Amino acid sequence: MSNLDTLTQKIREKAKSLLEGGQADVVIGYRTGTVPLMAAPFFARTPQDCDQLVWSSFARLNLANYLPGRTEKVALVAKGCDARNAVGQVAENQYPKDKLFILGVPCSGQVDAAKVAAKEPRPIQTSEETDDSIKLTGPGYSTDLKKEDVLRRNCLTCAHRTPTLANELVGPEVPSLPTDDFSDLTALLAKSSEERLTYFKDLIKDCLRCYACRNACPLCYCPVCFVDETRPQWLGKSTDPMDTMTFHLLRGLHCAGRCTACGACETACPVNIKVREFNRVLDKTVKENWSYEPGLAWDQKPPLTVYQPNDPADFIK
Amino acid sequence: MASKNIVGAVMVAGGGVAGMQAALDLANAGYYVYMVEKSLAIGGRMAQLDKTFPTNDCSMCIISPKLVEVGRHINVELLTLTDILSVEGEEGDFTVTVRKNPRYIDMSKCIACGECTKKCPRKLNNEYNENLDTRKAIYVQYAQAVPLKYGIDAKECIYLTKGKCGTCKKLCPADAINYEDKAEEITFHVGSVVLAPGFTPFKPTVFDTLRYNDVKDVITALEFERYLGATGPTMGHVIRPSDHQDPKKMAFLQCVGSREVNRAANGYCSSVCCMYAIKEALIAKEHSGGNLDVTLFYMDIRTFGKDFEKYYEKAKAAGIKFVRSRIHSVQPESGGGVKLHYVTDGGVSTLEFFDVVVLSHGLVITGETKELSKSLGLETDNYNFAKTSTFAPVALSRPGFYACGVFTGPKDIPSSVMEASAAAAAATSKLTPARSTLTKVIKVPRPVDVTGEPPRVGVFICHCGINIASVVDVPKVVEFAKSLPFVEYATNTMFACSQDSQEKLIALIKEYKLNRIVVSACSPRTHEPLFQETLAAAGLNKYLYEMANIRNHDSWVHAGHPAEATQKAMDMTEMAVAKAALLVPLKENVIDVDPTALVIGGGIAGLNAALTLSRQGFKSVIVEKDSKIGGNANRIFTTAKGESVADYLSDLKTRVQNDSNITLALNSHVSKVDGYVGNFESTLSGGQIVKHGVTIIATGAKEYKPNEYLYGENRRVVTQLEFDELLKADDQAVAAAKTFVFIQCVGSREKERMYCSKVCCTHTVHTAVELKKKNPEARIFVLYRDIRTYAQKEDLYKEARDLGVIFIRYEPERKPQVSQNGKNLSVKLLDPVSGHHLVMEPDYTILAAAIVSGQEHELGMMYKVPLDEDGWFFEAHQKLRPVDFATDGMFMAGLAHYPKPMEEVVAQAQAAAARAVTVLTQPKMTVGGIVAEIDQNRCSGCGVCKSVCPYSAIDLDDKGKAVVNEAMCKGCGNCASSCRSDAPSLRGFTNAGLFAQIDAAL
Amino acid sequence: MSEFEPKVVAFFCNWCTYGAADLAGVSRLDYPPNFRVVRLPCTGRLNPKFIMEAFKRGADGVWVSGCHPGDCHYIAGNYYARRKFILLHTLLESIGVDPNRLRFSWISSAEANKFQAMARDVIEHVKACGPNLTFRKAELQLDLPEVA
Amino acid sequence: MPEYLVKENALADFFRELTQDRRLLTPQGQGENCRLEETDPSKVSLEYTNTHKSPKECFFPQTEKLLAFSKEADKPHPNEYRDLGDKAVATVIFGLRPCDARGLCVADKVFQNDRFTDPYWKGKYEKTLKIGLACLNPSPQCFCAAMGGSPFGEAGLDVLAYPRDKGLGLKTLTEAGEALIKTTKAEPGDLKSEIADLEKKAIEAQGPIDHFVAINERKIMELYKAPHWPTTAEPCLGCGVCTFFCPTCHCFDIQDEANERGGIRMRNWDTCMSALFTQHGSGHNPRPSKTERIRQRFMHKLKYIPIKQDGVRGCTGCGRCVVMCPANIDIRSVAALMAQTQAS
Repeated sequence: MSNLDTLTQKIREKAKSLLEGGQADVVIGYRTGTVPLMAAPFFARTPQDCDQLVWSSFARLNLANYLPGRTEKVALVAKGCDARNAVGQVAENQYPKDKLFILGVPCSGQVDAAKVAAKEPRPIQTSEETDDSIKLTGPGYSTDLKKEDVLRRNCLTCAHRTPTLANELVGPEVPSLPTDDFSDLTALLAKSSEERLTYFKDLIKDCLRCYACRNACPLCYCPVCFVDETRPQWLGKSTDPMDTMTFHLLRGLHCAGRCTACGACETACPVNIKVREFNRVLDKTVKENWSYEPGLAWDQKPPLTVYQPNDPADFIK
Repeated sequence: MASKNIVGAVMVAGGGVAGMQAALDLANAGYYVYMVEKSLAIGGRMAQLDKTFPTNDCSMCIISPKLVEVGRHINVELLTLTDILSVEGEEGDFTVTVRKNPRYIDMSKCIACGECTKKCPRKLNNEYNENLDTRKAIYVQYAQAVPLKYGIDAKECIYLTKGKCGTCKKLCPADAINYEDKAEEITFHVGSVVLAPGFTPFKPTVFDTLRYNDVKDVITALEFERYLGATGPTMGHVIRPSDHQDPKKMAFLQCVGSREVNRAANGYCSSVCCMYAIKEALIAKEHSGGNLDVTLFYMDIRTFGKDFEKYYEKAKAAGIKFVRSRIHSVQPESGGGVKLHYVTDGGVSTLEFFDVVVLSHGLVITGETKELSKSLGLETDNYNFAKTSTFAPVALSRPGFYACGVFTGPKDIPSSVMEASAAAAAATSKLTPARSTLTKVIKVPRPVDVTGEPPRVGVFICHCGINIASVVDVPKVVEFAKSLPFVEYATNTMFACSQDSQEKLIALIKEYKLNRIVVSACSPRTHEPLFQETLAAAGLNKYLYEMANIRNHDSWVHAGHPAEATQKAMDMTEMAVAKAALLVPLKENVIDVDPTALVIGGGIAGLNAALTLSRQGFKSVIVEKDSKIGGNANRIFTTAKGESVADYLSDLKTRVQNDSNITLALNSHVSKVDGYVGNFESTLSGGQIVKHGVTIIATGAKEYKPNEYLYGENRRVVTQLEFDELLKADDQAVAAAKTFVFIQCVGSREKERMYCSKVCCTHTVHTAVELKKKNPEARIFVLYRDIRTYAQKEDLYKEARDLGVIFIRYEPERKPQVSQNGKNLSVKLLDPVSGHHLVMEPDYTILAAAIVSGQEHELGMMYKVPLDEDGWFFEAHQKLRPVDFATDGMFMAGLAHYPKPMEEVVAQAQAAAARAVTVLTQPKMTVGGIVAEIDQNRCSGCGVCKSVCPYSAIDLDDKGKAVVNEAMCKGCGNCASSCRSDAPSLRGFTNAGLFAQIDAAL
Repeated sequence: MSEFEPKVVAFFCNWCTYGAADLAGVSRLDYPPNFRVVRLPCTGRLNPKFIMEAFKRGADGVWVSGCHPGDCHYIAGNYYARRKFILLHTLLESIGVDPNRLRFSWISSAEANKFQAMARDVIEHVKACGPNLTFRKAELQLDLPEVA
Repeated sequence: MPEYLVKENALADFFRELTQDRRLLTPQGQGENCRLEETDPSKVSLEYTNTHKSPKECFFPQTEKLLAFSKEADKPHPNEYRDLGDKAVATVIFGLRPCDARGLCVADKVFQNDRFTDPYWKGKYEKTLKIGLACLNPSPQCFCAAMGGSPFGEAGLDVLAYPRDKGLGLKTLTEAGEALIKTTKAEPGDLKSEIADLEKKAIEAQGPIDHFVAINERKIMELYKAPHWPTTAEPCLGCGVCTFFCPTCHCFDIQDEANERGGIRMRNWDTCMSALFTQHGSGHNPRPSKTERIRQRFMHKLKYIPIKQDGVRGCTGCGRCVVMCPANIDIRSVAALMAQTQAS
């Protein structure tokens, strides 16, 4: 049995016992998608439902996104990043810790559909995976891809692949990867201002302002988002590039110090914008200035809610 | 007191920081205050300081709000240029006669535009800058002076001395000059008097060896302070005075005119010089970009206050050199700078060059004050400081007279402020029946409700004489203003702030039904309250007001660019109108105040606080976790002045127990807290619920239990308190003992407790003196790091030495070694001066154990008040609010704040009570105005606003949504900028309003 | 061609830098007339959105100034603000906004000279950047059809 | 209408000929990145599943300025809103998939009908000739046939083309289409039976999806209270990607932007997946939760539009929402649930 199958089985068993034992009212996990390369969010409320739960490398969405405002007791099938966001949401009072059961899944990384499409542009009918490869079939063809070649960027620099604060892990820990060293950003920052501005403007030129990135983000639970504000209207509603830029900058700022690099935003983006570039600039700043990583402890204080009298800020004259 | 007539007014003499604090506390407690100041303006010495230690706060920044508050307080009558002539009568009803000297300026007319001073031909030394630059004969004391009114120096004015000139009168656009002004005598009645005459810095002219008189590069610390000041003669640039070059090396010489009984005849320690010298050294280093070498020559470093020791450590880490040596002589060098001749600790005679030498001169009582004390019949000590007792630290020898600040002894700003509040409490302890009999209340008509009306903005553009109009094309701005959306009426005015303009404004508001007012004139910092009062008088909510600062920020700084300045004035007016159109009337709500205090801690601090409150007519509940009251004082023998603590304490206990206003809850602690200022509800461990308006935390501290020097192993190694208990019990073994070794700094000034416990040196020296007096044959050794007998306590140190107590210094790296051989104790020490090992065989070794905090973190959490890293409760502001917490209605006193001797504990307790009275005295409190509010529909309950609120004014309600406690909110807006979904909004500074301003700016 | 005169929006806290500007006025310290001041109670009130709005609306520069660390009238407002500034400053600089367009300073109410020097410095540097053409919303195109 | 052939070697000329008096938009780029662009007619892609975005943006751009006013006195009619006018230019689009062409027909009925004509849509729609490109190998996520269309569907098109021996087969469908092809050197040929064979094969490749048919299109409220709406909505992120990419979604929001010089009025795409879409000024929201919004979307596509448009569904089976939805809310599965509910 492959490791994935084992994890799937463990998730189902545990989910059933949690529901039966009354420790959870709902298990939020993934089911097999109706399209290839997709594991869809799934809400299991009965032991029978649990048979639909699966684990795969297509579980890209961050399920912590479904916690805020929920009144039921939730068991959350969580990757390292999902678990960290769940911890963050507890810290931010979005979900009570005593109702939460984190069913941690040590994660070996999630597949980037765009990377797959780049390697196999033909229409894909089915996708089947083993522990380290993906078999794709389509009208008149079949292709095998090595999983490591098509993982998402953020999964390649994930230092917390095994959930840190899970109530229970469904499998053995997976080794952590070296964390994002931001070397590409450092190289980008070495370029001229003009080049950088061009880079970032190009990055978002296709943005539709659909806000899927926001909606997929577990940090974005505000009852009213600044983009929807009318008095004052922070942002124009058109596709004006500066309004679009402002959206991405402020979205980044709002996530600063809270982002776990789960990549849900990029997964959700229908036009494949690397929206996390903005977050990464800030992640880098947060890390360099305050050595802070979110979601690693229940009582962590996000960097914008605290200060040090000697916070470094040489640019302030 | 037999007197029938009690006057509800108090005179405060001296407008420095102590006087100001006393005046405000008095006025806010329901007493009318006559504030008498001999100079043109209040502010005192603090106005001259650049930064304040140990926080390096900008001095002017922190006092200017106080200056403005005093200047504008309806119940503080400011009498500047005034001398006290006599005070007759007795406590409760004094008749004061003062002489008000002529200013030669009509204060009601002067708009402080400064036209007069620009053209005044008479230049003379500027005292504000320690005579390092010049001022004119018509002048303001300093730019932020209150009252901001010019005055003429009669002795220097050419017109007043020679009858010619008159330039200022010709130039004054407000016709405010009155050369005919005359001195007048004024008589008024007060119930008591608070004296805060302050000090003058010691003039080092008597020390010819220091060469202050003839060498330019030898300067005083206050002169150096002015060099450091942004408003000083070099605008903060550190220079070598002889040639204005950047100095490379500087020296500070400590104890100039202090701890010196020969020429200066000032035996006392000035208490503040070590700290200010370190501060100046640090700031100087900062100003010179680090290329400055600073050495401080000292006898003992006395960094005994809260966070002072850390400051000292910081200075050492910053590379400031500390050399323990008294300077032998100063030799000027031909190319500038001087050579200092000194002998190091090791006995090496050294000659070292310095570009600048700063003399850390002490604080001295002025001759005028000495005369005043004499004429008022007040007892003073050898040094002219007022005599007080440990247990009544702000009461003077003549009943009805109280003092604060340096008058009772050299001290720093927070101690002065603390004493000022204490003096306010003490000075009114017998005036309670007359409270609120003489104070005035502003009566305003009920504002008309403009909710829902479209904005009708009235715009008033001020000429300010020629101050604005000579640069800005005012009529053009008026025409422009008329074209702006929602502007109903726009006009110009010669002086918007003048009485007649204010009346016109009221009339126009009514005539045109104006519901928003914009005044384009000067700074809202100075004038907004005035116009807001006018709005209120016109029946308009005072928050429907916005100001454009087209004078300070425009005409005065763009005089050479009239076209651009006019455009800027138009833009600024447009911005103000844009914001004004979105202003809404702000409600101020009234909440009840429960006139009861909860005092936590039944030690000296708590008992005094409760008694002080009782004398003011307020009830309190004292919560004491022990089974008896008195706290640490139960163990102390005598005070440094020799007073018996036991006697005092038993009197205190009786008074408390017999006081019907005081309820004692022994064996109790607070277990739960709800509410906020005015309406606290605390549950005690016994289940009793106390409703109270204010809380005073006086939980005290503990003596550290040493884990060295054989403490706990040999019963003749004892702590100070234990030794006091032996003395109290008249212990026979102690009486028979011949040799005593005192070891100082046990547990203090060490890595885990980087603070000085403040009281131990004095305690030791006092005990040593007492032992010596009892038994002159006793051999007493004091092993110390620095002796810190600050202020007049220095006399004790001298006395001890005179009596033959041996003081031996040790280095923290080479602590004394205490060993025992059988019953015999042996103390071994390397004397850093002689280099010899000394061995003592004491009968008793007395350890000056540190004072450690009670680490009352739980209490802090319950009342939402912070503790610092050493566990001391953390005050709202280390300089100016030493007994307040940032959270309203919360105060502290005693050792919970920081170690301190008993007189300071008593003063702080009285101060806390005085501060509490300012809350309790109001039956209802007004809250609201510019405070935050939460739109709960937008609130996700994430709590970021709660985390960033500096005043703990935000909480999450039972639905998990944020709510603002208007009684605690100060209107900083931190919540509004931190919330991602804009749920909090700061009234008066809403997103929409600021957004409109930004848009109008572009 | 006349020299480029930049438009700079300044955000000052009421207690320190606004006071310094007042004092600069009292002391008649001249500086360029290019900026327009938005008075805030505290730099802690400054929402990064305000800065974005200024740029969006075409500001050539933004200047934020408040109390020195430790001097905050509201105890810690500027400490919290500083953290936001660190993020905003880095973010805007990283995406290619010339750091000379967004300036931060601490100026106490006594530092009129520093205020003057800083005001000059800010304007000088924004001038050197030239007009803000790249980090703003395009002017509304009001190319109305001619009506016969 | 007749058929024509364009041989491989004549293809480049054919596209050049199409640009004679008009702008030509053609599919550019492969796979997901394919979009209709004016760029380079020599690089027309014939190997794409479908264009990334639906072609509705050619007629109904995401942001479209409608009116403007100026406050400046020297401009004509200061302070009055003026129509920015019909700026449409003659265009031919090559490469509309039949599903998208059907989608345009649905939207066209919204923008042009007997009660109302939207001038901005109308101008562009009327000035554009549409050449479809039939699907020989429909994607596994396509289901046009199930929605009443066909990989060779002709609705909304002037010409239907299909790849043929690295060239094209063409079938003109309208007078205008016929006239357009006449301006090219396309050779006449009889392709009727070939087209019929290819269409049959393509439809078979899609496989049957019966449950759409089963949804009763006439009883409007019948599925309104169906029990599956909350569970269907549960994973929805509310992002609206489904609507942005849908060829028939046509909702917009009107906005003004103004400054001291003047202002413009524009319309922007809106999405019923956003709570703000139905938020009233009072704060009341008739579709307060995802459940109501999800229900609206599917009911609109599969019931309300068919009722208004004579049985034509609001979904054309292009499959974009199926592929794009980050939460995998698949209209095929939802339709199955709707059919189930109806049956029970």
